[in-house]
Amino acid sequence: MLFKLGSLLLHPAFKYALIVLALLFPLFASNEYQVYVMASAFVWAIAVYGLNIITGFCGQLNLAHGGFFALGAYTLGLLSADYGWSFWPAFVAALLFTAFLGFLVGVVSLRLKEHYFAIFTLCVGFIIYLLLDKWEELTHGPIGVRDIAAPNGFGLVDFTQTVPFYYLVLAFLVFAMWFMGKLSRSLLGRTFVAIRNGDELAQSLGINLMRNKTLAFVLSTTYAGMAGALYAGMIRFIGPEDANVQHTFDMITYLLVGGIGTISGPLLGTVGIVWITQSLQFLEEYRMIIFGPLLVILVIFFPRGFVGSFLTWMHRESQKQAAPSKKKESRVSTGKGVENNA
Amino acid sequence: MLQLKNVDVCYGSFKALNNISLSVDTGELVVLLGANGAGKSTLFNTISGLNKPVAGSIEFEGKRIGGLKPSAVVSSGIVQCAEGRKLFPQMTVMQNLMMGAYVHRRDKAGNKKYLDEVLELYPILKEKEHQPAGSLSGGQQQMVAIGRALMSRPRLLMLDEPSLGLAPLVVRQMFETIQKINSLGTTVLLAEQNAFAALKIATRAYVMENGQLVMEGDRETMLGNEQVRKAYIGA
Amino acid sequence: MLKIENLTKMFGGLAAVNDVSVEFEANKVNAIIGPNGAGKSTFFNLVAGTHKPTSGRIILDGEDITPLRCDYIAQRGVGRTFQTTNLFEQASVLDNLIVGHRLRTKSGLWDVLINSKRLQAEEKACREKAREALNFVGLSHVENQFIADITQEERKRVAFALALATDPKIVLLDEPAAGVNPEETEGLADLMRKMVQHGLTVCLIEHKMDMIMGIADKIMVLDHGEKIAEGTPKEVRENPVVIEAYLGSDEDVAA
Amino acid sequence: MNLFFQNIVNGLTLGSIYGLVALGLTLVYGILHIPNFAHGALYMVGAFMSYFLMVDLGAHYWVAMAGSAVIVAGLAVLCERLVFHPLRHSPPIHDKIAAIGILLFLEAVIQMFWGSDFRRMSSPFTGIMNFDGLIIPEQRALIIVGALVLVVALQLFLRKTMTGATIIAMAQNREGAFLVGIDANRVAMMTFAISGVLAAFAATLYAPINLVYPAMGHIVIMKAFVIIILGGMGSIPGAIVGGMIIGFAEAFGGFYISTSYKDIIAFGLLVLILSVRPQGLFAKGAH
Amino acid sequence: ESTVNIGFTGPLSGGAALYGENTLSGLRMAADEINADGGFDINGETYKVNIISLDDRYSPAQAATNAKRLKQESNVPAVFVPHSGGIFALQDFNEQDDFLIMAYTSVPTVTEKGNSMTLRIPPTFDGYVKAFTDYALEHEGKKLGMGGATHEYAKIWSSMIEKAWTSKGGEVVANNPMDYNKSADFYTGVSRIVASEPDVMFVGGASEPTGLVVQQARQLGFQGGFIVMDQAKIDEVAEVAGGLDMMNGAIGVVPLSVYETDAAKNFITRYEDKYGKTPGSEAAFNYLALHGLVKAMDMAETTEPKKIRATMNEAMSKLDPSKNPYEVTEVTEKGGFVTDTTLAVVEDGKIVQKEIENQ
Ligand SMILES: Nc1ncnc2c1ncn2[C@@H]1O[C@H](COP(=O)(O)OP(=O)(O)OP(=O)(O)O)[C@@H](O)[C@H]1O
Ligand SMILES: Nc1ncnc2c1ncn2[C@@H]1O[C@H](COP(=O)(O)OP(=O)(O)OP(=O)(O)O)[C@@H](O)[C@H]1O
Ligand SMILES: [Mg+2]
Ligand SMILES: [Mg+2]
Repeated sequence: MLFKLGSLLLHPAFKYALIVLALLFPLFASNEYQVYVMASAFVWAIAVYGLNIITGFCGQLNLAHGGFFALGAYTLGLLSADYGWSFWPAFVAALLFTAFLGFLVGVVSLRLKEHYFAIFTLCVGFIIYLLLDKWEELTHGPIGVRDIAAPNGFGLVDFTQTVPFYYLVLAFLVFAMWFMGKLSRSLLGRTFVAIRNGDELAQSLGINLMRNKTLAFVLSTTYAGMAGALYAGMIRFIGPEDANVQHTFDMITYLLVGGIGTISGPLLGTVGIVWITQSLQFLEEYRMIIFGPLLVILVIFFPRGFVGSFLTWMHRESQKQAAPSKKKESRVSTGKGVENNA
Repeated sequence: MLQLKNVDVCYGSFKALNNISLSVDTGELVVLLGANGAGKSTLFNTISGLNKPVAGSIEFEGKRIGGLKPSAVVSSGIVQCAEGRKLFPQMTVMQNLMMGAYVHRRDKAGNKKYLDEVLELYPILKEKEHQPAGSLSGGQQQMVAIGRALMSRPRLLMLDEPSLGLAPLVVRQMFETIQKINSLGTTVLLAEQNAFAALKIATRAYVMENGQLVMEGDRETMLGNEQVRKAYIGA
Repeated sequence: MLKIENLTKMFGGLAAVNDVSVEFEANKVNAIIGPNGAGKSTFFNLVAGTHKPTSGRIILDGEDITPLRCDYIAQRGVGRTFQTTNLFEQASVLDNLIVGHRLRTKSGLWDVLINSKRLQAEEKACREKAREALNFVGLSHVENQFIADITQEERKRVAFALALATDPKIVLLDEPAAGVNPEETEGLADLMRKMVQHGLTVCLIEHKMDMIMGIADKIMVLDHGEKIAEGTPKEVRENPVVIEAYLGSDEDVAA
Repeated sequence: MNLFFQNIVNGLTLGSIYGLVALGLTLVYGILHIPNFAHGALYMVGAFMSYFLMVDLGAHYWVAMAGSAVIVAGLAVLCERLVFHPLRHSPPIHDKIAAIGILLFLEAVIQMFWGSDFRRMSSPFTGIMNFDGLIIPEQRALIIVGALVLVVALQLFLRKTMTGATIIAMAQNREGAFLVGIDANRVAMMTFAISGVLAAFAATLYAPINLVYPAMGHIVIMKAFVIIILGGMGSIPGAIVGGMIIGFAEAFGGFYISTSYKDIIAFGLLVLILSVRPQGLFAKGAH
Repeated sequence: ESTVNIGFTGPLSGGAALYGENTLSGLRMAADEINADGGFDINGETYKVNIISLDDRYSPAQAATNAKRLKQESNVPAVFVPHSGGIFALQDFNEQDDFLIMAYTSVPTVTEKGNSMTLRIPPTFDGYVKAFTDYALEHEGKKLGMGGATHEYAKIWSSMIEKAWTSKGGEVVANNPMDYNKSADFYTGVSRIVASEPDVMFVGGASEPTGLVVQQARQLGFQGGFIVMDQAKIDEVAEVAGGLDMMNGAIGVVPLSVYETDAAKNFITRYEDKYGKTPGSEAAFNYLALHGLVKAMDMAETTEPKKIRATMNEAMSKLDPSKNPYEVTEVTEKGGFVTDTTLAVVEDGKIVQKEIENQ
């Protein structure tokens, strides 16, 4: 029964149903605030998809992700506020810049392994924060950037309004997910997964480690940059705190709770946790007393995240249904146990 | 001395041991044969307390030890020399051996005596005593592992595939010392893939398949059994 | 086929491989034996490019591959397995294998983005190659199972299949039969014979003498990084130096 | 010239504190392979406990320090039992997230009881030593001496006692430790307890010249991570030397270059060193 | 009986939580007082005040989300925000979404950009800058060492001080801002400033770290005076620094506790009764702002934000003095509250209020 329900969720039509649901959401939503929260959750989800590429697929825990998110936001913010660029050219510039910087950082950091890579990137993220905070001539320092351009709708729509902006973000999210799905099934995605399983083995299969890892890293920072740029267009005020390491940890939490390395996990995790935090607001300063342990419990009991646990379960069930029981045959006897009397 | 009755062990939903009943008497050298994944290591780990049985009982010298902590099992006299040696690679050979005496750490004089015995068994270890264990050759590491297990003063020594990955020459020495240890009074339970060599020194043997014991017999019966010869010894 | 000239590898002061010269013929099973720590695995690592030799040359089919990085060497046709193979536990056997043929494909990010013809063709090719390799090692029936759910011996075969999917000319197998029982060992030996029949060259490290003696065309014996003997199984078995260093005199136990 | 020595003293003070915090972190990492992001929260709780014992219950400084050490050790053990122990077979990323959960929780709880005010805790050592213009407040001297004593004591404990040896054994091979009859749970708890004690000592030593507030652990823990990477994860001398490197880089960089860039100097240093030596300064070979 | 909801978004957890809580405490106190008095009336109907507070951890984006929520779900006419990042983020849509921003920041730009629905509660700090520099130049000396904090607010302050100082013939001998909120230690930064032998040091961030900076400056042998940025309160600074004796020669805003007015004294007593601690200016300013806001609703007979804004000036001028500890008398065109600039100096271990000499 449950299995049937599960297969329904895995049915290809289900994702179209989800898209339709997302399209209709602003109509269901009881107010604009809910649409606004959903739009911001989508923005974060895009960044989390980037993290999924480098961490979920390629197995490198990148703790500079929040930094790249902020770089995307700052590129767009500074170009539009200080240099008068309009949104879309600045948006493209933000993508290019985060990709380029991702390339530079990747080339240096990806030589490191495991925890060393993680902490190294943690420091890179912190350096990005410090630079945004201290390099006042360029970034306005702690004062932040105001008057950021909103996405221009070319006279057709007004993206400063919440609902149109929601659809804009949704479009980007669908694109991000679509690409991620394609990637994961493609040879390139499989190459990334092979690297996650072990450098040595991957190399013995003729995979160029540095090139592939760097590509995954650049892709992930570009996703982060895209999300950051959208974020800047949404809030239209950014400050160095947007590069706070906390954001990276938040994104990892979303990823882990949803299901690392899965296609729908990042979205589910992000939207889920964003709403949980919103609904715990009534607890005010005490909400972390609930949220902290909740996080621990999720990690202990759903280590592969909701989507990952679900997929494993489904696979097991389908194997059971396909081949009810596959007895291994015995080598020496006819399979009955020893009549032990000792 | 050791008695298992109807023991079941599960990894999640997978039943790795199914209704295992087995016994080892004092002074015996019992061999456990079985293919990869048959459950030999699981059985050893269960006796050692690293895995918890979901059903059945394990008794050692009349005391129930099923479900005890590994440290308590070691104190009670069952010591395992596990697959893959599990040495402390940066500690010296001597430190490794002394860690083996951990449960008897208060009895300094006794430990000295056992240490001398081990070094007599493996004189090469005396030469290497100040080298980090990780720098030794595979065979020497295996000696340290067995020596360390002996330092825990086992009455029952369990050896899990001690010949794994060792050169034939070293393998032969290994079996010789196992026989020697046994003849000096330690009961031995030995899991092996190298069935012929193992059976040659065994008192008795069990065959394990897919988590079940499927055959039992003394050395001659086993060596004479056609199916055993075919499956575990080779042509 | 594979020609090694004066190969040496130093780890600090230790010569793990010391001035070894040897030639492996195509379409043969070439075995390497030797005591623990003799430098066998290191030798493989040098051939496969995982380590760079301190001195000496490695020549594959007339081409000097010594300076190449290991992924290029794999592309030149050197496949290998490891003593322990890390596969992705939570994915199916087939999914694990598809990437094996990746090195023979070209599609990149752009192909993914536009879903190019080339990508589709190559994905199909990889999938077919994976099935072919799986079929070759006799595991077609487990193609959809998770790696976590298959047996140890099946894993070894999957590891073989993965190496085969790279379309190698020569495969380096590091102790493939370690911890495998005699019957299954025989099965693996058959598989190696089959590889040779299909035109592959096999290089093999093993401690299981009965197997080695049964399938090897040529054996090289290493001890302390040096080549101490080389020849047919019969020659090696009777070589007093080898008996002294490795086999021991009692044939019973070695068998 | 005096300024130069003054900066050496500053570097030593900072390095001692960073080193002490990093020591607990590196110990837990080296033995249990857990990068404990919640360690900074333990440090913070340590400061609050001392504050509570001294200011609210009127205990003497040393008594407060000991009390705080006991409480934080207990808390660390609790974290091990309830969170890290169940996660011992999970991939490392899970530990990190769970640790963040602990951190959020502890901060919120402390804030519930004490609010988020900056608090001030004084010690009996308020004097100032003046060596011909070189100024060393007593508390700062105490920090340097205290760190030295603790490091030596820890080394002696690990090298000379059987209990210490079990900890080292566990670090090198967990299952091997089981096999010789070491109670792994006890060792894990003990390791966490020691890391808690070190955090509490560091916090109590430092609190009198700083402020006590719920977010006080953030920057310290970031630096501690930099330090253990720099020193090689799991290396005890590495933690101390790493601490000193960062302490001195901050003192001299802050003085001769710019205070607002001193953090960039510390983190930039790490990036530089790791680019050249990917394993850190003291790593014992690759795993 | 009806309720009017008033919104608050500020840091209630994380590093700046104390600041957020202090702000909120002033609002809560005012709301309690209003409700205890039976509320206020709009067209004959009695209204009570209900504060809805949301945590934003100092994040502008979260502040924006919170404001949307407050407006949509609780229909608040006004949202109190105590940080300029959040204020800037809200100014993006508050006119469109129709709510007032009650901005607690003295950053002048929040009202200069012409947002018609923003009220700035504290005075901008230009007045202080001038008064403090004049006094210090006259009484302490010409050499200034700058050791302010690095957050946005302190940055703006510092640059204005520096400009004022040099334009009046003073000399800046060291400029070494320090991160007051995150630094582990100030010794290095302070010794660098002391080494340049200034006559006066510019310090200031939150009061407590400022206290540490002052204490360490004295330990390192600095004898001169301090210009204390208005975020820090001299009395609180002194508590950490080790007493007012450490602060001789310090110039800063008059702490609430030194205000001689009945209103201020009265407010302090009530606040201490309620919360068991001395109020800071963030509590006092927000307290009076809420009273003013409610007064404006009362007078305009509506909760419509635009009309409240239009009545605000009049409401403040008529506000009961006991509810107005800082004696705000007026609200400018642009939305700034007007108070007298004050100046206090520590002399012989006492805080002395000084008249500001007109130029
Ligand atoms: N920790 C574990 N979790 C899940 N399954 C396990 C675990 N350990 C072992 N198994 C499974 O239990 C079965 C028995 O394994 P075990 O290691 O006991 O076999 P073995 O006879 O010792 O084999 P080998 O000869 O390889 O040592 C195998 O199918 C194995 O995959
Ligand atoms: N990366 C390394 N760094 C330093 N020394 C190494 C390294 N790899 C191998 N060695 C040393 O080189 C020698 C040869 O090791 P190798 O692994 O090649 O032996 P082997 O012949 O494969 O042994 P076995 O049969 O036990 O697998 C050993 O002494 C080993 O300690
Ligand atoms: Mg086993
Ligand atoms: Mg090897």
